[in-house]
Amino acid sequence: MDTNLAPATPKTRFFRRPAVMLFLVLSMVLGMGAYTFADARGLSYLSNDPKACVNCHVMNDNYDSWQKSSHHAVASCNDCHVPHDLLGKYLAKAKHGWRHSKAFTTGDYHDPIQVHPESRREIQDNCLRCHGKLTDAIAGHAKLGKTDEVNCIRCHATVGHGGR
Amino acid sequence: NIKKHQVEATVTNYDLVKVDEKTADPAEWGKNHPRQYDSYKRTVDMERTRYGGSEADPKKPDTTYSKIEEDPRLVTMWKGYAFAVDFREERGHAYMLQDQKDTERQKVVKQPGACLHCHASTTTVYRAEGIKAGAPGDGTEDLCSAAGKEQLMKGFDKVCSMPYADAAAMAKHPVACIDCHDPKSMALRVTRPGFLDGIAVLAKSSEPTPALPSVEKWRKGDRKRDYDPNVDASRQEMRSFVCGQCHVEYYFKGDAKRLTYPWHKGVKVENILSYYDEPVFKDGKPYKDFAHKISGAPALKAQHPEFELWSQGVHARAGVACADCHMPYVREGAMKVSDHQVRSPMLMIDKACQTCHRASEAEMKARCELIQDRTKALMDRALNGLCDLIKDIEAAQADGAGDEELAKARDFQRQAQFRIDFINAENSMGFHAPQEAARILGEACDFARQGQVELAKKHAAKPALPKPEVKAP
Amino acid sequence: NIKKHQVEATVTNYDLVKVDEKTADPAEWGKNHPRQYDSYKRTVDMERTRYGGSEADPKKPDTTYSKIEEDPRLVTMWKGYAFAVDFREERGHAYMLQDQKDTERQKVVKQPGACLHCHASTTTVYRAEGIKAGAPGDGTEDLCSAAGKEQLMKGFDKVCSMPYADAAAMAKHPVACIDCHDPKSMALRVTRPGFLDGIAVLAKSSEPTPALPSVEKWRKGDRKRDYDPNVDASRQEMRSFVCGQCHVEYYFKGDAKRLTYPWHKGVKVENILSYYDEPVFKDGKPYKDFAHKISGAPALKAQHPEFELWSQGVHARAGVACADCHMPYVREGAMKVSDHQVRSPMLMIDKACQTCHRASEAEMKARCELIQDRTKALMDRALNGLCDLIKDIEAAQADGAGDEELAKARDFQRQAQFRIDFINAENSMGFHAPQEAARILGEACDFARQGQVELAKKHAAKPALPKPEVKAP
Ligand code: HEC
Ligand code: HEC
Ligand code: HEC
Ligand code: HEC
Ligand code: HEC
Ligand code: HEC
Ligand code: HEC
Ligand code: HEC
Ligand code: HEC
Ligand code: HEC
Ligand code: HEC
Ligand code: HEC
Ligand code: HEC
Ligand code: HEC
Ligand SMILES: [Ca+2]
Ligand SMILES: [Ca+2]
Repeated sequence: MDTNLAPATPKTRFFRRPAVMLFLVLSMVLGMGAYTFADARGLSYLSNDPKACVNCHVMNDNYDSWQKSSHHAVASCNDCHVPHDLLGKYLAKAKHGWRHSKAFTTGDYHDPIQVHPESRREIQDNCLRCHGKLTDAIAGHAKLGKTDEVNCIRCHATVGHGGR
Repeated sequence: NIKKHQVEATVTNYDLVKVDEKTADPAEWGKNHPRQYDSYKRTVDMERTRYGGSEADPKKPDTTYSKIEEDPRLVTMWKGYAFAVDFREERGHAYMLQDQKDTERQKVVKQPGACLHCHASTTTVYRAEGIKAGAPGDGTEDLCSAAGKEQLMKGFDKVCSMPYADAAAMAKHPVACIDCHDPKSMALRVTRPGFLDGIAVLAKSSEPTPALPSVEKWRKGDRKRDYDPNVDASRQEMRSFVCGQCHVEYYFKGDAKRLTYPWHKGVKVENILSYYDEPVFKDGKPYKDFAHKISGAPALKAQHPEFELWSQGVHARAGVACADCHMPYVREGAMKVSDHQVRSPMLMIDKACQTCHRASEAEMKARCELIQDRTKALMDRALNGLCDLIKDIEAAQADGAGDEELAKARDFQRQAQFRIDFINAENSMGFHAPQEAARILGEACDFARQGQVELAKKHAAKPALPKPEVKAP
Repeated sequence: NIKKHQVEATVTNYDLVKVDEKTADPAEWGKNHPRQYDSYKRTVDMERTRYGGSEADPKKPDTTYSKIEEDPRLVTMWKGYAFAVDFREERGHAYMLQDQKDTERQKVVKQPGACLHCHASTTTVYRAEGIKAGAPGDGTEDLCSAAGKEQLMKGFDKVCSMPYADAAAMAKHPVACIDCHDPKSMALRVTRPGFLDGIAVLAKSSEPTPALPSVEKWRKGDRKRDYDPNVDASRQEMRSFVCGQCHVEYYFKGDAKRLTYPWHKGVKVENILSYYDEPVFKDGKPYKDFAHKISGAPALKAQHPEFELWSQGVHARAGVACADCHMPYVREGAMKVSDHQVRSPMLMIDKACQTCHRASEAEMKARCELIQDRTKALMDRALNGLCDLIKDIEAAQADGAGDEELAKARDFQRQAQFRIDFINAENSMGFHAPQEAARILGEACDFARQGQVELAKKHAAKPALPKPEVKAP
């Protein structure tokens, strides 16, 4: 199995461009997503309250397992699932929101729900945001040589969602 | 508490001394990386587990306990080969050079310099010898440069065919930082010619390698150059490849005693056997390690195929590397570092297993030992069969049976014996690939007993010697 | 669409009709739980996987393909027993009653009513018969009440010893809701006397049961009453126990043909064998299912020991239940419901495996099939050995060897054959416990060949018949 992380750069950077964000937000508001998304309380994606996520029952399992995890007292959904540079944050929320609305409207998504490769990247960045110092020694030296970095959730699969 | 960690964490690696391609001494590297060096030195510690770890031999405290004394069937299996004289439990990396020098196997056979490949820090030794043998450069070049590689390979060839004592005289350290790390970046790298050659021939074979994604990727490319782990492998793969440098089956090829990993057809036991079974000699006979002293069978000896067996297990397929279990991360103050006290994971289940597995320590230990107990029971069964076969061949010989008549039975012995030895020499007692280990031993039972049937049907008019080890079911 | 989901999410179960202890018809229950009922009915679907699933026999489309036609060695193994006449791939629950009636095995042997236990909805049948046989109450009582239990057990005894046709005439449905669910709470429950008895004797044995924590807990208690799954088991255990009601090894005890699960010494293959090997008959002979027609060996037949093999695997130890893989939760509109189309997980890898395993579907399939391929190869090897042994006994008999001379070889056959059959009859081709399956087959190879050696050494003066199946290694 390929346990490597998707490389950080091109795609994520693409979405961080203002023009792209504008496009996404616009299409979200204007497109077919508009009604369904708002109605489905999809805008809760813009909130930081974990309860906002369980506005959608399909997030129930993930919410429950988060509550059973070691992190439920120290990190909520968006601490892990959304980038934390200011621009990136709203861009990602817009993008996730778009993807969410599309998935929810069409009902066409993988069961069980799986993280998208870019979301993995965001999660990883967030692990490092909080634990970067601690893991500097294990992540750091590799950057000089091989470019692929340590994938935290390869070992810590259950930190965000217990009982798996 | 979190605050404190964060402050400490600002100092991670020190850059106190400069290490380069000529710095073999781990103490030097240790100045920059004291935590790793400290744990590296602790490989002198000994502690036994049910099937692993290590412990001193009470009768000979400077060595570990003898496996052939524990199980005399091993002596029967290896009769005629140096292993029947001395074979012990292996222990930490710190001892590798000493234990190789001290083994009685050195006394009964003149060993070649090829042995050194896996028992010492040979990177700088090979390069220096390579330069003496005419390779360009002065040994300061990057190992992966053209000059660096040429030095390494020329030196390797030269050292392989030296007498062991001459080679060993050049070695100063057991496996050291420079053998696994690039001094410039500290990134992992493979420095062992045996593995560089071996993995390249494996890549050329047609055997699928789901546990090694970069090999499969290379196969899909243009194949204009050989597969090179230092170029092609992912970091995660390197966490196993650095161990695969030594923890593998090998033989010495030809008169030059070139160390060779028999992966030309794949790394499964039958791939390796079918490589060894090729009629390489003029008389149409295949390679053998020794002629069995009791039965005359053209026998093979397997050695520590950890890398090969691991690659057949579900851990490997799931991307779990040797270092994940044998060098888990430990928290040292404000940092997480890799535990360089390479040892049995059963001595550190919390770190080695429990990050991935949510079960209790006792449960993880029980799962591991259940796998090992099953393997051991099946190995006992197979060994009984093998010893019975050897006895029957012996009796048939005593009765005057000739080589031609015995050829088939001896081949059955070769087949059964290599399989048993593959799992016996492998050091996880089946844990690295539980079903595969059981499959191999099951086949061994079948071959050993088939050998007996074959003989009995030919020669059984006379009842055989007493057979103490056949048990009624 | 989302609107709909949100509405649906609020209504989970409907309470349209009242179901009670007398409601055998699943259609009635289905009114309250239409989703579960819909999927339950889909067990009529057929789709083949590499080693499982099901498919109609082109030559006989109202049955599935014949396993004895696919592999004639099975006929050799079962010579003298009804299975040599007809043995087919099993299929969905919807067919259980029909397939039991239609099998040719019904024609060659007069089968008892005991057969019905696992091929129909018998809960109400047993209770009604129990009342006729004098048990108190009218069948409306809670099954777990004293009266309910007495009805069930009395009826069970009675039906077991009936002729099959009489018993089957009373059955209206294949396994139905009432056989696994409490009509009041929909909680899972065990309704099968065979399992209630079997798990109680297992609890009394001394064999560790790490996969069944509630059994180990009961053992630590005062043991004043028998272990009772409906009282002691956890919900997660019940998700396997409802399947263990039928997917188990069994035999019919004595003249009353009482259905019995041979778990008195544990559920491992050797525990079961040692139970069967007890000298229960006056002449000191043990139980046998049949006298092998070619060799005269006192043979045993194993049947679908899924529960037993599963319990030896790492999934079971990790608390993974049959229902987790065979009845995974599926999203139905806004709800998650258990898929009642019980079938091969290979037909729904996403739901069956990926909730727990993060690998791709293709990778999960490959992992499963690799395990199965290894098991199959070892089974082929063991079957070859067994057929060779049977041939050798046949030849020895032809040469005039008597029962006493053949006793040992026949016992080897019994031992090897039961082990092969244990894995052959088990329907996951080793997946439920990969290493355990390989271990069992490895032992079978050893026993079969030992039987040959034993014979050859005694009788081999004369060369045996041609042996088409022994292959050189
Ligand atoms: C509109 C209903 C809804 C809400 C509200 C919702 N989710 Fe989701 N979520 C879904 C659906 C449907 C999917 C499956 C989509 C897919 O697989 O592409 C999903 C998938 C995901 C995934 C996996 C796919 C990916 O993007 O990597 C993550 C992570 C996730 N949600 C996080 C969240 C978080 C965090 C929140 C709250 C801030 C949230 N969700 C709120 C419906 C919702
Ligand atoms: C401490 C970090 C962390 C927190 C907090 C967290 N998650 Fe996650 N989440 C993860 C990780 C790690 C994964 C797994 C990614 C993978 O498997 O590759 C994940 C996966 C998911 C998925 C995809 C389904 C799956 O199992 O892969 C969803 C949906 C999701 N999270 C939603 C949520 C919601 C909703 C919350 C808050 C209630 C939340 N997460 C809180 C780290 C976190
Ligand atoms: C919002 C900040 C934050 C994020 C994001 C975060 N963590 Fe943590 N994590 C913490 C804190 C705070 C603790 C508790 C530390 C302590 O007690 O010393 C913690 C504890 C841990 C622990 C130790 C406890 C345990 O569960 O074993 C691990 C491991 C860990 N984090 C890994 C991760 C990984 C992997 C990720 C990304 C998937 C992540 N963390 C994301 C803040 C965070
Ligand atoms: C190969 C497995 C592995 C990987 C990959 C891994 N870790 Fe860990 N991690 C461990 C182990 C083992 C421990 C326990 C160390 C100990 O107990 O001393 C640990 C401990 C931790 C802790 C808790 C330290 C403490 O005791 O307070 C944190 C936080 C953490 N890891 C974060 C991360 C982050 C962030 C990443 C990604 C950069 C990561 N880990 C990658 C294996 C891993
Ligand atoms: C998933 C965990 C895991 C992985 C991955 C793994 N091992 Fe092991 N290894 C074990 C366990 C468990 C044992 C048994 C230890 C014991 O019996 O004390 C073991 C035993 C060993 C031993 C004998 C240790 C002793 O104490 O005598 C060696 C040598 C070894 N492994 C090398 C390797 C190599 C080389 C690799 C990679 C090619 C590897 N292992 C991959 C878990 C692992
Ligand atoms: C391909 C690498 C490799 C080569 C070449 C090699 N060894 Fe080893 N040796 C190992 C490994 C790995 C171990 C530890 C695992 C084990 O003992 O099975 C080991 C263990 C040993 C031990 C300790 C255990 C025992 O067997 O008693 C001795 C002594 C030893 N080797 C001697 C030798 C001698 C002599 C030679 C040359 C004939 C040699 N080795 C060649 C890799 C190698
Ligand atoms: C240069 C060759 C070499 C390399 C590289 C190497 N080993 Fe070893 N290893 C050995 C030898 C030789 C021994 C036996 C030493 C002895 O018995 O004196 C050994 C012993 C061991 C043991 C047994 C320790 C014990 O207590 O019994 C383990 C475990 C082990 N190695 C794992 C690994 C792992 C994991 C890696 C990679 C991270 C690795 N080795 C890399 C040659 C090597
Ligand atoms: C047998 C192989 C081997 C030897 C010898 C070895 N290392 Fe390592 N080392 C590793 C592996 C494997 C890693 C993990 C690297 C990764 O994940 O990329 C590692 C990681 C490191 C790291 C990065 C941080 C960390 O702890 O993960 C440092 C620094 C390091 N080693 C220093 C040393 C020093 C200093 C020595 C000599 C005293 C040494 N190593 C000897 C195999 C080895
Ligand atoms: C980096 C993660 C990781 C580590 C470390 C790890 N495992 Fe595993 N283990 C896995 C994965 C992945 C599987 C495959 C099944 C799965 O997907 O969950 C597995 C499977 C197993 C199995 C069942 C398969 C088999 O080979 O029998 C056992 C038993 C097991 N692990 C024991 C251990 C023990 C004991 C250790 C510590 C010595 C350990 N594992 C360390 C990830 C890990
Ligand atoms: C971890 C998953 C898992 C668990 C738990 C599990 N099974 Fe299975 N089962 C499988 C797989 C995979 C197969 C092979 C299917 C195939 O070859 O198509 C299988 C095959 C079967 C078959 C044959 C199916 C067919 O298609 O012909 C039966 C019957 C069965 N299992 C019953 C059980 C019972 C009863 C239990 C519990 C005692 C159980 N299983 C537990 C995964 C599981
Ligand atoms: C203890 C439970 C149990 C009993 C008693 C039982 N069966 Fe079955 N039967 C099963 C299960 C479970 C299957 C599906 C698994 C399989 O085919 O191996 C099955 C499958 C079958 C099949 C379809 C596959 C095949 O073998 O051709 C037939 C026909 C059958 N049984 C007939 C009978 C007959 C006749 C009897 C009585 C002699 C009987 N059964 C007694 C549980 C039982
Ligand atoms: C009342 C007895 C009974 C119970 C209870 C029962 N089964 Fe079965 N099962 C059977 C019989 C009999 C068959 C074979 C039917 C046939 O071939 O006609 C069967 C067939 C199957 C098959 C094969 C389907 C196929 O396509 O080949 C699977 C899988 C299976 N059962 C799993 C389970 C699981 C999981 C449970 C528990 C949730 C369970 N069974 C409960 C008697 C039972
Ligand atoms: C062979 C056993 C078996 C049969 C027959 C059976 N079920 Fe189930 N059923 C289960 C299992 C196992 C579960 C999961 C229960 C749990 O997790 O506690 C379940 C769960 C349910 C649930 C709870 C919600 C859910 O989907 O998990 C309902 C409602 C249900 N079944 C209805 C029915 C109906 C209606 C029938 C008849 C048409 C039926 N069942 C037949 C085994 C069975
Ligand atoms: C409810 C959780 C769950 C489900 C569902 C599940 N598994 Fe597992 N699986 C595990 C656990 C737990 C282990 C043990 C190793 C570990 O702790 O990760 C494991 C181990 C394995 C292993 C290695 C052990 C062995 O027996 O060889 C394989 C292969 C595997 N699973 C395949 C599958 C397949 C295929 C399916 C679907 C048919 C499946 N699993 C469904 C949880 C699950
Ligand atoms: Ca050791
Ligand atoms: Ca089937």
